[in-house]
Amino acid sequence: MFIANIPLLPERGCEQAAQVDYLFYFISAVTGAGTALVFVLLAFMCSRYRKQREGEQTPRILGSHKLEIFWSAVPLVLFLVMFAWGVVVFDQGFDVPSEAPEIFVVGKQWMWKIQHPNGVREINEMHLLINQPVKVTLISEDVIHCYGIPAFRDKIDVLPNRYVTTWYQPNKAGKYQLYCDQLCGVGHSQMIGWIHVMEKDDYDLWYNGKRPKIDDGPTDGSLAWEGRKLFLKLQCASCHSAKGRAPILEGLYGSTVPLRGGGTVKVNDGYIRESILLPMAKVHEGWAPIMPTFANQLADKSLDLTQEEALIRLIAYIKTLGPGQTPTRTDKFPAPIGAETDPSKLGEKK
Amino acid sequence: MSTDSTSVLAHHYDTMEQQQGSARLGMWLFLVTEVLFFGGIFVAYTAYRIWYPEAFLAASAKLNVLIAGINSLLLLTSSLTITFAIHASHEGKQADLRRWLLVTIALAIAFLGFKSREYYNDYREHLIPGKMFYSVPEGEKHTPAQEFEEKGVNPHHVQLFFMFYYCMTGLHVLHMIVGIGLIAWLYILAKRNYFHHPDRYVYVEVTSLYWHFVDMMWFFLVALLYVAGSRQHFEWHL
Amino acid sequence: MLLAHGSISNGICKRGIMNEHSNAAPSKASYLLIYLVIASLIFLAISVSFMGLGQSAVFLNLLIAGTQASLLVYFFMHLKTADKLTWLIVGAGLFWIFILFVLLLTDYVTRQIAAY
Amino acid sequence: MSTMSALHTHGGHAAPLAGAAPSDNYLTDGYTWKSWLLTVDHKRIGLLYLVSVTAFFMIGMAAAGLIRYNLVTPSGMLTPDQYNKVFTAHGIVMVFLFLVPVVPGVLGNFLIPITIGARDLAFPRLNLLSWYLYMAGAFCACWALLSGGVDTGWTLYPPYSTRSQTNVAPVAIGIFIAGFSSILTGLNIVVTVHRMRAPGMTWFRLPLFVWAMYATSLIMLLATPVLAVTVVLLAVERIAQVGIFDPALGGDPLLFQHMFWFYSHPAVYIMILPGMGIISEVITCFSRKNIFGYKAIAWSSVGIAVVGFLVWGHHMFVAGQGYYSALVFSLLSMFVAVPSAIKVFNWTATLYKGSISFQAPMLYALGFIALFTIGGVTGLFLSTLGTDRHLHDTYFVIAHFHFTMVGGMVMAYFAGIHFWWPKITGKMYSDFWSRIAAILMCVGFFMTFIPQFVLGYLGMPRRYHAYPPEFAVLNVLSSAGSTVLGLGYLFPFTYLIHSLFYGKPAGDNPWGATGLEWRTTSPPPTQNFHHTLVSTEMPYEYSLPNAPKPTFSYATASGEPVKEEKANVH
Repeated sequence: MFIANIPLLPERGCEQAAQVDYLFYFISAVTGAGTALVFVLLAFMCSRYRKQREGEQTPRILGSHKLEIFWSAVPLVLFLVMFAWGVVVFDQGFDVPSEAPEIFVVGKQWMWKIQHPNGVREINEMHLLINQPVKVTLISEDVIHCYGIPAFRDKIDVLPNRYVTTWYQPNKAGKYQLYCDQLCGVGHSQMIGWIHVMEKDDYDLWYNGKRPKIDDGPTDGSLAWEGRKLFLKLQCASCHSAKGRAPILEGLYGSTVPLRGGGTVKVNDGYIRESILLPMAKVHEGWAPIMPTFANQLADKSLDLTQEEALIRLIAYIKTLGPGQTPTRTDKFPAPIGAETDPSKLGEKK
Repeated sequence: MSTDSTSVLAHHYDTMEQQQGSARLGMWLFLVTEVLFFGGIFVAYTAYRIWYPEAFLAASAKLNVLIAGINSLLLLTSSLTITFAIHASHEGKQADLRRWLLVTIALAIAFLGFKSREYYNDYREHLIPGKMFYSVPEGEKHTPAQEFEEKGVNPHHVQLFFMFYYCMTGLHVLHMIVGIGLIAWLYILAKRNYFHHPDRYVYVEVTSLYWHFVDMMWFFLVALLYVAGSRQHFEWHL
Repeated sequence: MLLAHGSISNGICKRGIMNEHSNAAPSKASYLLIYLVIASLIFLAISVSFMGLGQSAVFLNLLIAGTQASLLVYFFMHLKTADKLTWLIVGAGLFWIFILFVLLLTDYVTRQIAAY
Repeated sequence: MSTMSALHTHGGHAAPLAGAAPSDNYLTDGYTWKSWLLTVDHKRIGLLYLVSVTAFFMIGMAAAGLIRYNLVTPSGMLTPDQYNKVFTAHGIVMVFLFLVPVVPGVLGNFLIPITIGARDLAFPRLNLLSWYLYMAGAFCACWALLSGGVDTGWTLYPPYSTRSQTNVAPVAIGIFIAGFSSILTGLNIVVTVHRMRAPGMTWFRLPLFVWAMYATSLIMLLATPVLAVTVVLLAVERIAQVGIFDPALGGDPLLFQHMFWFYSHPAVYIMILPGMGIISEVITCFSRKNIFGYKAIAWSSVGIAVVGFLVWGHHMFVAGQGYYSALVFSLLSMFVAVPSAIKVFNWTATLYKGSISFQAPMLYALGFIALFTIGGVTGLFLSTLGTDRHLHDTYFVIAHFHFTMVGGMVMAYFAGIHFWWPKITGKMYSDFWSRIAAILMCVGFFMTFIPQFVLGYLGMPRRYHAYPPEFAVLNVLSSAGSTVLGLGYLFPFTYLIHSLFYGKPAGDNPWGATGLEWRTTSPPPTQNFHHTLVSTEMPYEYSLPNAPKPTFSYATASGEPVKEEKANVH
């Protein structure tokens, strides 16, 4: 009765999990057969060729080239099949569907902060809509963490200063465990949480209860909208506008831009983040390297945002910027209270 | 087997060739471990150089190539003199042996003298990763960080270069000091007439292998640290 | 010789396999010649840094340093007259450095192209 | 040459122990502290290692016990901080102070000169220096681990290790110093094997233990320096905070992982290869057969040593390394599994048509093959990209490497110690208790680590102080198994010490083994042999009619060599 409660396989929350399981079964079958063969042979030899009497004469067998080749080649072929199959399964983790909405996850000692594109913020819980593929972009605020969900058979180290991405398409409603798998200090084993995969109705109910309050201006309360607030507060549009001193950011995301000093770079989350924190690292060809760094100036206590959280909002906003959408500084969009309004002082350390 | 030869032969060897061969083989193997030791730091350097080529180039131009050149010559010359020392000991010329060992030590100490001078200059120019990098050196207007920022390179990456500069040259200096110690020990042995038996020349030879290796590593340090940058003009100062 | 099958009749009394280090060492004059070649390479290396080659200077400089190192190993460290085992050791050192560099830098060169 | 290995005096090198009684041996050659602590005799240094690695094994076991004690309940019995420090201590002590030096230090030191017919290692004083460096590094590390501790795990990953407030620096220094000990031991062994072999002892007459130790030494020489420079960089980073591995300042934490695993992956072969060497010796002796496929086993050792350097990136599949690196490392990892498979098949084939007896060394060796096979094949799950993504950093990994390191290496070490104990001490231990211990260890081991495979596939992460309650049953099972395993380890400690005082004299060749070490007295004289030896035949000629016969019988408890054997030796 006690034993019957022991689970032997973790739950499956998505198709990817089944793919990993099939590969696991294959390797188990092959290695199980190999191990069984060795064990049976050992047992057979040990019983059949037990010493019968002292001074027994044994045949002088030195080896066999044919056998050596046989038992090198056969395992090698099987191992290579495992490798190839493993690559196929592994690759699925890279094929993010382009239409998948992006969820940001910020890890810190010792919690997971999950940020939905619609503006919902969660801690140590991630609510997902069934059958909806989502792209998950992760970053750490301090040391290396690891975002592991056994039910999705997925795991990814979360590094400081760098975005990593994975994606899931859950296909079974349920509540699945989330772990931090990389030692990150005293609270390592407390850095756990839950993934809730919900049917459409349940999800909507949950989401409507969580929808952020809309205070000022026309807004949908989304992550991008919060990014827009920051964009205005930080005066980004002073330079990044049609007549500005810096490249316009409309439609920039996903494009490839030429770099000063040769080379190109694809504009993705990582590049935008780097350009805000280290503007000199990869300068757009044709523009002077005049942008000051915004490192250590993004955290906003009044909005309860850390630097990483502010960055993902800015990125979410820049991603959505279409032609003609760059805000101009008019009375309609006044600089928020407390913002620096003199462009020459922008980016200075306070 | 002469009595003379058995007295220099350790108890667990059969022949002098075996003993000498073991000493040589041991040193060669040790040098392979040294290659991997320096290789580890070289590969770290290379990884960051691939990522931050501009910063490394700009930082390299700040190093004193004149001192590096003089030091290269000093070290190369010491490699030559220790080779002469092997010949002297192999031919049983003990006075020559002592003289060449002394010359080698003198050249090595001169190298360290120039190197200290260079470190001192770096210190005065605040080319040291950390807080000093962000403070204004005496007689200057800008901090090193500002200076590099004006050139359009990230001061963090420049500091990484300087970290490698200190680690690599520091390890090299450490190897030099060990080498000087070994050669000084040979000199003391020579004074005590240890090398009266020419077969013992192998210890001079084995030490010279180590010394040449230290020399060799220096050439790679020059290539990666000192002359890797583009210099606009000659700044000959010590 | 490495991995030689020692036969009983031949060299039975010799323990281990001796290296073939030759005592016919090169003369002082030939050392001086090598010394001058390496010294002139030092001048070449320093002048390269004034040629304005930018990022490609390092390849030329590594080539020069490699030449200097090879001359040192071959002549000053007597690899020229050393036995095969010593050559094998030098080769092993180079091979392992090659492994370290190639496999580690594979990551640094390709991580931008594809990684999580 | 149809006769047995000829033994004869030779030229001017005859018996240096002129006038010494036959009972004189390396153990009786001086009784002062100085005669032990300043000895340059490789056998005595081997015993110095034996005592010290046993002490560190005890410390590591105590830490392991605390780990399993903590995991008895889902909420943990220790505090999280204590737990982090305990498993770090377990890892560092077991890896750097036990597994790496154990066989090279103890059996390598004792046996390599004797098995190749030399009077000592090539550099006896360097050998003593190795032991002192090892002790210095060990004390440095142990002091740091016991006074305050380190909470980073033995892998010391930055940026956590550069921010941790615990004693990371002294541990790094300890590892650095112990690393040099390892380098010097490796260097000594390689030079010895090249230069000190007895006349006629060609490469393909070397015992497979020597081949394995040679391959191990190559790894020690080529991998350890990279670890040394890595911990130097880590120490610099901790002191100066300049961003070598700190991404906030432009560094890359993955660079540390690359450099660390460049050493630490080959290091697992430093740990397992000597064990494989021991098994080749024991299996042949107790099945009275020539080894099956001598050259295949010898070259697979070298193959493992080389290919083992090409696969370190499989520790970093989900760590954020480039996709193409992951592909290359996964592919290469498949190749390193082949030489290990070759060895297992060859050992199994060696038993074919043998005359197998089951004394303790053989039981340990069979246990090794069984456990190592499981440990080896489970590695395939981790080198396959698709499955590693799920299994990485879970208990599956813990179970896998304990099967190879503990089930494999520690069993092999015990096989070796039991096999050569009569040679080292001249005494025979209890037959009954040694067999019981071998069986107990196997049972305890299975109980401890099989549940961990299941836990791992269920997703339980490693280094968790507390865990969800549904994992409780398997964890309790594992902790229960670990007490059986721990009890098993206490047995040899007891009966081996007992045998020192009360054991029957074992005789020179109790197992009837081939190999030069069995042709000298037990314990051997300080100079190892009374005469210079000449090797004239392949090792493991157990099937020839004139092969040595076992001389020790537990029934009569007599270790006196039979007449003709005695005549041959003296």
